[in-house]
Amino acid sequence: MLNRFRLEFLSRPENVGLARVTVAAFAAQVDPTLEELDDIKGAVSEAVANAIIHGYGNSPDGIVVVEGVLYGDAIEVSVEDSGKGIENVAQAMEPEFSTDPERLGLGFSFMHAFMDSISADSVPGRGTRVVMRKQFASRH
Amino acid sequence: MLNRFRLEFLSRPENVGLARVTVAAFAAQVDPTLEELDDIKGAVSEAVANAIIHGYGNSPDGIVVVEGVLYGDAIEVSVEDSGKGIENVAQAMEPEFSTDPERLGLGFSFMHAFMDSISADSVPGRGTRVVMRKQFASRH
Amino acid sequence: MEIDSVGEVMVARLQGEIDLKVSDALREALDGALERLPVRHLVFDFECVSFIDSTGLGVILGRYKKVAGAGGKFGVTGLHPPVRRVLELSGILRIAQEFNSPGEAVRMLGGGA
Amino acid sequence: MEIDSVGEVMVARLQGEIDLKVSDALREALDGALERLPVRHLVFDFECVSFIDSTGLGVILGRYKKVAGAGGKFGVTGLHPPVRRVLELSGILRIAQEFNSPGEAVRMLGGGA
Ligand SMILES: Nc1ncnc2c1ncn2[C@@H]1O[C@H](COP(=O)(O)OP(=O)(O)O)[C@@H](O)[C@H]1O
Ligand SMILES: Nc1ncnc2c1ncn2[C@@H]1O[C@H](COP(=O)(O)OP(=O)(O)O)[C@@H](O)[C@H]1O
Repeated sequence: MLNRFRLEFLSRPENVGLARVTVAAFAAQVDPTLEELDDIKGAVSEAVANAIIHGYGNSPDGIVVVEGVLYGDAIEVSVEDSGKGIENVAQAMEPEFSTDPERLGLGFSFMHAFMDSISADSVPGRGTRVVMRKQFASRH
Repeated sequence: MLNRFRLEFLSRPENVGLARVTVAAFAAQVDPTLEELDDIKGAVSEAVANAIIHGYGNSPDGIVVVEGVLYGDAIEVSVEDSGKGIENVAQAMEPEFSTDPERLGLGFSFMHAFMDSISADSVPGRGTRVVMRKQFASRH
Repeated sequence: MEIDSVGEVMVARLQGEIDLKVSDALREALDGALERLPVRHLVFDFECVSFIDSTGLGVILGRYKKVAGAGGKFGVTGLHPPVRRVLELSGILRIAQEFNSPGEAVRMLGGGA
Repeated sequence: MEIDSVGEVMVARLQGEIDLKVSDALREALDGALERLPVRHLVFDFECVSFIDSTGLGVILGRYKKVAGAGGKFGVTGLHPPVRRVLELSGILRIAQEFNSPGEAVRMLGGGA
């Protein structure tokens, strides 16, 4: 483990960007490529938006926790809420599945595409924790 | 209170920048002037560097906690370590006082200059918490 | 965001990072313009967009669906790599026509007027 | 960082954000150059510096103190507002001479050679 951080913030729309900036600045410490950085920002955006929209139903007073761990050649990012949870995680992860007709149902698909692995733990009524990992291309 | 966050990270030199970026992205939510943003970044840099250098004696495994609260027209930022603490806070705050001959002793002076108010609570052997507040010029 | 219309084509020039923070305001601005302006086709100019996530894409696709029923077409332009990436992933690049500039989009979709 | 020397003047072109992260490496690079090069005067070019804190200023002032004993002079150039601010606050702008360019600094401190 090279480094780690934990960021807690309120479930407000403007904090999606805060999470993105913090994770990007953290990941930048190991000199990723621009594309790797864009992928990480994209994945964080999806997971944090989900915590706010689905986890807390857009109520602004929930707490979202983002943690990052840097290894020499990989980053692990987790996003956690104490919101309503997911009844069926496998179904939630299916492309184009959404419980909100206004949304695309592509959040988890994007996380999969951007990162090398992703897993979600959820307890209905208690909350959700998504853990994502990305390997950096070695350029050294 | 408009918004708040809490960021915890290891006492490593590269995390001074992480703290700066996070606080700046947070403060940017209320559209401060560039100068206000520079001031806030400067103050955070001084306080976090002190936590790492003095609080933890440059050991990389301490935890530094930065918290931010945004009000409509002001920001409060605190920086906390669980390091060695300060015996005499009043003396520590004097311009050019430093316990390290290699340093300028200007960290607290800069924090004073950059922010509208600053206070430090410290318990020797337990740690230090610096709280700083800055009012934004109203431009609305 | 700036919205222009030329004939039946509306061009929305998006800006910055398009995520949950701006999605409600974006949806309202686009829906307002669609009600106000006698347009059929929708063009999104991403030249000044550095980031967009699935929340932002949902707003855009939703507006396209509103005009699609009446035979409206969907154009995009100015795609920087991170934006192109998610437009591809989402399948939007299979639905939308990509143009080299907003001007080209207007000419092609507007029927060369 | 790039270090050039012209006659008795050493010019250090600093880069980026100068804080605790880079201060050790900066100190070593400057001390190494001061040992290697037969210079008396020290010029810091801040043109590419967007941020510096008291840790960074300490490294710079410490290097100046090394040459000051032998009558060395201290020049700065390329000060963007946030850098100028802390150079003022720290009193460095009262000790150092400010120049419009590294070239000017070299001409003035080097005695017009
Ligand atoms: N943090 C969460 N808390 C509760 N439900 C969630 C959370 N994240 C995802 N979900 C559920 O999983 C579904 C699929 O998520 P996703 O693929 O991101 O698509 P979308 O956000 O567009 O609905 C959501 O519609 C929601 O029902
Ligand atoms: N977080 C801290 N933990 C322990 N001691 C501290 C801390 N912050 C400041 N100090 C003490 O206060 C002194 C003055 O701090 P400062 O004005 O920032 O100057 P400098 O960092 O250059 O020494 C330091 O030399 C140190 O002894």
